[in-house]
Amino acid sequence: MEVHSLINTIAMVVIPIYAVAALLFVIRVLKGPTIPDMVLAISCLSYDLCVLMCFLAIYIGSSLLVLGALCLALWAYILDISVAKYLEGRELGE
Amino acid sequence: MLVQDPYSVLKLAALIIGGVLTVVGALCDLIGAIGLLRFPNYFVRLHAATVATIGGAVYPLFGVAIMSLACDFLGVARWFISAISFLTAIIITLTAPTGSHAVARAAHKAGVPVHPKACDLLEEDRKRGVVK
Amino acid sequence: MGSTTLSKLGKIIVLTAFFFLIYVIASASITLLDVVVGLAASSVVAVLVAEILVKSPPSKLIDLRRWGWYILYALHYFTVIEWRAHIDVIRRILHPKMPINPGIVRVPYHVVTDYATVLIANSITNTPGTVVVEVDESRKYYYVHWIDVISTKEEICYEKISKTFEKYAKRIFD
Amino acid sequence: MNLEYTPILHVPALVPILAVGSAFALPLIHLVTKSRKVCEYFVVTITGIELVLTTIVLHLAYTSTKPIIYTFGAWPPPVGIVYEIDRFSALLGVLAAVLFFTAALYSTKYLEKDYGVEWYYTLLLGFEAGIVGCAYTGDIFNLFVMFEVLSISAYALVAFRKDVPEAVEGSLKYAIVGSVATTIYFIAITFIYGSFGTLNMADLAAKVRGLTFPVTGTALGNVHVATGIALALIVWAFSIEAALVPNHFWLPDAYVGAPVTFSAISSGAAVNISLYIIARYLYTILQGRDGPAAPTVEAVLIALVVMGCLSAIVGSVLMIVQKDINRLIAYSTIVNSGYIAIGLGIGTPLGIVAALFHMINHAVAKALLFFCAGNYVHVVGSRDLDDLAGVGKKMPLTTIGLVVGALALAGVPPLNCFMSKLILAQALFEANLTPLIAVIVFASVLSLMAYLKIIYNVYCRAPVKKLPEAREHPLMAYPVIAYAITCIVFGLLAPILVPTAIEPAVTDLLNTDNYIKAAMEIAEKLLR
Amino acid sequence: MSMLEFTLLMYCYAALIAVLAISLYGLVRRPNILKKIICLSIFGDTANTLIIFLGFRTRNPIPPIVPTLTPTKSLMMEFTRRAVDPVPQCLVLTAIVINMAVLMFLIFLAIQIYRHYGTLDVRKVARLRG
Amino acid sequence: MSYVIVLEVLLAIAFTVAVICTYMVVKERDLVKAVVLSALQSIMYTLAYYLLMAPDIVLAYVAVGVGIYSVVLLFAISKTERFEEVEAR
Amino acid sequence: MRGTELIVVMCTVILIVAVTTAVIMGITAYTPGPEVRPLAKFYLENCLNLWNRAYWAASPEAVCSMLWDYRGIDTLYETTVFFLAIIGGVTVFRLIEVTPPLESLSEKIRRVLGLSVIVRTISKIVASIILIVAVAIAAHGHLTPGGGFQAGAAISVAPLMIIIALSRYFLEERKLTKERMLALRTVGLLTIWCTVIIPLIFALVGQVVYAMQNQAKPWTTFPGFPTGQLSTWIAGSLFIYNMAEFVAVGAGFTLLFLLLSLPEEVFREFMRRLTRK
Repeated sequence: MEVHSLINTIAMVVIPIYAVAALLFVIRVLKGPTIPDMVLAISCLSYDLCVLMCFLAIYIGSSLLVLGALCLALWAYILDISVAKYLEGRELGE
Repeated sequence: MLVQDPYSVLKLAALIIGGVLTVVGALCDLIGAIGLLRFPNYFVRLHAATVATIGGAVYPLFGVAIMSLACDFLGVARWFISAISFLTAIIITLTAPTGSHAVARAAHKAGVPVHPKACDLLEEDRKRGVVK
Repeated sequence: MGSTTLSKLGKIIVLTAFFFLIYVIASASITLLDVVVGLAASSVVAVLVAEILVKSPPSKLIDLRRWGWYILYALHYFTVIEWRAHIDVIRRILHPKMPINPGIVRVPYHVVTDYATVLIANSITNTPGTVVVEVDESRKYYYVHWIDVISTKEEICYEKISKTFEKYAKRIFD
Repeated sequence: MNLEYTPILHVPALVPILAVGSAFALPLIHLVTKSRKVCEYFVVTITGIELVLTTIVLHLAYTSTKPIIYTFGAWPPPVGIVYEIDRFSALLGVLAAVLFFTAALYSTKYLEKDYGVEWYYTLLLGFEAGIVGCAYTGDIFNLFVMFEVLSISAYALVAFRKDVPEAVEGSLKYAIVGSVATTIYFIAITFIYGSFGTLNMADLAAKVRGLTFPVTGTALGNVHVATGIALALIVWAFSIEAALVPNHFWLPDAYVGAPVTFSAISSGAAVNISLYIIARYLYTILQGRDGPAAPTVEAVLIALVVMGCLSAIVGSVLMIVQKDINRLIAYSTIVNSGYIAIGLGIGTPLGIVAALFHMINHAVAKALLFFCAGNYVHVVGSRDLDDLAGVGKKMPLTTIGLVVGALALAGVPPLNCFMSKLILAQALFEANLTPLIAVIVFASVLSLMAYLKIIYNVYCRAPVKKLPEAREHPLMAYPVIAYAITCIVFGLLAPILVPTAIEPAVTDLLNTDNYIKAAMEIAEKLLR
Repeated sequence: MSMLEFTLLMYCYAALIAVLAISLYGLVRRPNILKKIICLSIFGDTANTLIIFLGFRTRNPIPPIVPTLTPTKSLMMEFTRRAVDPVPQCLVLTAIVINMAVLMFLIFLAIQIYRHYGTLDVRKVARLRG
Repeated sequence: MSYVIVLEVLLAIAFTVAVICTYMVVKERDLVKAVVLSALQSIMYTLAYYLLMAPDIVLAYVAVGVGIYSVVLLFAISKTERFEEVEAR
Repeated sequence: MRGTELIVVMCTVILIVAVTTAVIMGITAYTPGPEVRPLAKFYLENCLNLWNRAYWAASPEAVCSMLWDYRGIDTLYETTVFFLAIIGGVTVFRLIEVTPPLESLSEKIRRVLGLSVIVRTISKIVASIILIVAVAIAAHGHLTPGGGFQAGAAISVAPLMIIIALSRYFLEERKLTKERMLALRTVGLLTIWCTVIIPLIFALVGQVVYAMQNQAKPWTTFPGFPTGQLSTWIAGSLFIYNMAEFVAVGAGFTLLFLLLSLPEEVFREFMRRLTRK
């Protein structure tokens, strides 16, 4: 099972780094002086978690988990544009 | 050992390329996060965020896509993980810059401070009435 | 059977193929069920979005030269341009003094179609160090937030920021 | 295999399914026909069919010796969802169906000034499905879902007159409070599933008793801790829904702006269902104060009695000071809900008999009062008692109904609520809680004063301002008359009704053995 | 189960209960209706998370989905040995829809309240007293 | 090697962030910020559902929690008012 | 002010400690352990039990088979809850008839639409990708994670994205109106309802069968819905349920978003007119 052990080794490096980065993003969200800062950090965080999810799927060995990452990546976008439209000061439906 | 036949060589290559991409991407992500914390205002933070999304998410996803192809223990599922990772990477390259642009535009319109700055031509053009 | 109907049909067929590909990737299996449901769904979606998504004639969609340029561009972009920019920004982040000189500059562009405009803009945004803040469609300017403003002159900005992208974008979409 | 299968078994399952199906179809029917009449006929027909079906279920339940079990998707109890209908739930189902049928008839005239009636009827059908489903189900999570069906249609019905600010405000209060309550119930389900590993009521009852059920075996965790937490949460949640006193504040606000049909159904059926659920948990699943979980149940019973007394007193005191007719009757609902809670909290069979009988009587009399109030308000266009002065003379049938209903609810002897209060007093006496009889009498006297205030205002006072020249429409008067007659008949027939109808139902509620056995037989037969 | 694992699980549990408590506090004490609604959504989601958490399993868990349509007996045994509890997931899917439906309706009501009263502060939206 | 410990550590992190988020949501006066913070909360719960091996719920909850809740709340805020009034007590 | 805060914090801490203690007392059941509960084991063993088909749901996905088969009636009513919430929303936002002044109002608003060209273009592409991914999620609901509601929620993000990036008039021009969405939703729900009822047709001719039954059982005489071949595995009625629920939920969400995105000016005008009357 050399492949497996290699993946395990990579995981031991990668997962903590991603977790720490995610925490830093969270700090930015909580600190964020303005709303754009928070939204930016949230979208970074969700892309970060996407990678984490894809990687964990390999690490755990269950492919069925990976679809969540795709959806997260797709939906993170809508928060961006809706907040943008709100900040432009118009009704969201127009 | 891993290397026994051409197939194994390919597998090893995929694992190494994928692993390197993933690890480097993780480092990029961390640096981007640090940048997001260190930089002084929103518009400069955008650049750190780009490092975190493109370097920290797209490249690792490509890496995961390549790496999973070599994971025999996953069975057929490795194609699935690979395909989804690849699709996710493409979607992120499409949506991340668009989202940043949308929020940046709105932020500039809403008057989020641009200091420190060397110049702000957009502000000037807005004042002149050239841009809405 | 006018030429418009024909071109619409062409678009729909091409888009159906494209969507079916995405369907297969997202479901990761090609059984009979997938072929039936996937083809039905992708053709319905293609009919719905054909006129919205593609305004040019379908011949442009299947032009192999354009696809070739696209792949070339993707390779060039993801291997060379990105890393150069990344290293630059990473240096700035990790440098104890944070050497930044940010500002918003004006960058002209000369492409026609929406897709080309978007390609250039997103390429600019995706390279660390430059972000498109506003796009002025009538005067054909991007307003780009640049982390290290060398000069505010339009020609220099164009040279530094978007020249390569525009070269490719013209060949791919225009 | 020789399951006792007859095609008539499908009737119980069909009752809620038919209601939701017609609710699904109604918007489409309206889109196609664009006719208000068609919608009205459709809804009256469907509620009529529902009434017939629930009556069949009642007949089945009273003729069979054990609870009727319907297995959805042919899955036996702990695996799938079952409807487990004993006489108690069948009775409540019929009660609800009667209320809905009359409400549907009444609405055809009552809502003539409103627009967008098709949405109202859709919500009404959903409400019916929710109430009947709650009464019939034998699965605690299905109960949650059905309760949500009930609640969400109730919130929307309250807000039906969305151009009236009070209606929207009442609906918002009700919706926030109600959804907190249902979420708390969901947390209770979490704990129950965590420690018992099952969601079926019969299975739970068996586990509380220490029996082994097929598939799920015995309880997994510490039963006492689990039942303690879960029961506390459940009683909290459903005392909110039943408007018992510390949690009563939403109910008057919700009833003020809502259509009176909603108020009638809600106080007649939705409040009863909430109390029924508490009773089901206390007496069937935890087996009362003699069962294995006695200390927990004892504490909850005391809490119920206390809350009931508080409701009776606070509700009746607040009734007197009201100037709004809907609001006054709404506080009366709190009072009566308090009586029922006292009956359930005594813990003896007689107390539960009193509670069930009072549920039925209260539903009938309260629907009567609300319909009368609706008649007046429909004509005058204001809910203020001063504005209603003198309108009673123009509407004799309605006024007769009002007098009968008010006297019944206040507990005047030959009428129905007097009988149930009598039984309640007897039960209190037998349980050595005689001082509490004073509470009931006190509350009754106070509420009688409040009712007299309505009657005086409506009938005896001279009109303050000119009243419109409108007469009561037959469709609005007949339900009133029918309910008034029912009030009198139930009062007179109480000595017959109680032993033949009420007592068997209560016996079923308390007969956990039978309840477990009915489910266990099927489970053992089908799951090796 | 090691001590570390146990401590972590207990910590998660306490954190969930804390979220429940905080959101309930916000629901009761905050005057703004939309804030109440946000708190309500968090409250419901946390209840959902709690039950999923109770369905977790600490022996190399995998999702409760058989990865193939043609399993062997040993694969099914392995699956049964490792898969997490599907019952809470089914319940939560139902509960998510229900919470979402109620939330949507509440938001519609809140907007309608604003149209009538011009404010979202519950202390000012008080035509009804008692 | 068992991977469950990794899952549990990540789970603990996610729940901690969730607690902080809830506190911030309750404290925050600006409703838009509160909505964004609740979106962060949703993302954390999504991660938690993923780690608790519930892919079905991840799919449902991502769309509902991250996408629909926050956008619909933003719709509501844009139609009403943005700032919560100071508590006068 | 500080005093109340302190009391609240104290209460919270006490609550947390109390519940956690209770959990530790009931330790075998409340915390996640190495074993699942027996009921869960039953579902896990039987959802695709090829060797004993008496209890199977013919679907490898335990969650989906529970949702639509073992505990199917819950899901029917859950959909009802969502349906009623939508009806409630329509009730609260209903207008009598949109008369000409309101039309011209929307014409006036029409001039400034959507976000910048970049967002508009990318939103179109992403929305189309979402549509097709949602269909994939729905069609594989009985095989992989996903299902009716998940896919419906997913597909509803596409119209939401379009409404925000390109304005609601873009949808209305393409005939995605409220009425159509309501009709589509009703059709989806009625399909589900009919699938629940279909087995009862067999009951009319004297067979032993129960509502919402999916597969044949030894104790019933219903032949069961076809499970399909290995290349087209549709798991009995689960596929029908998933697809119908997908249509219904997607249409329902779209209806809600269309309602929410109506310009506020329309309602103000409506209420002005109502008070004038």
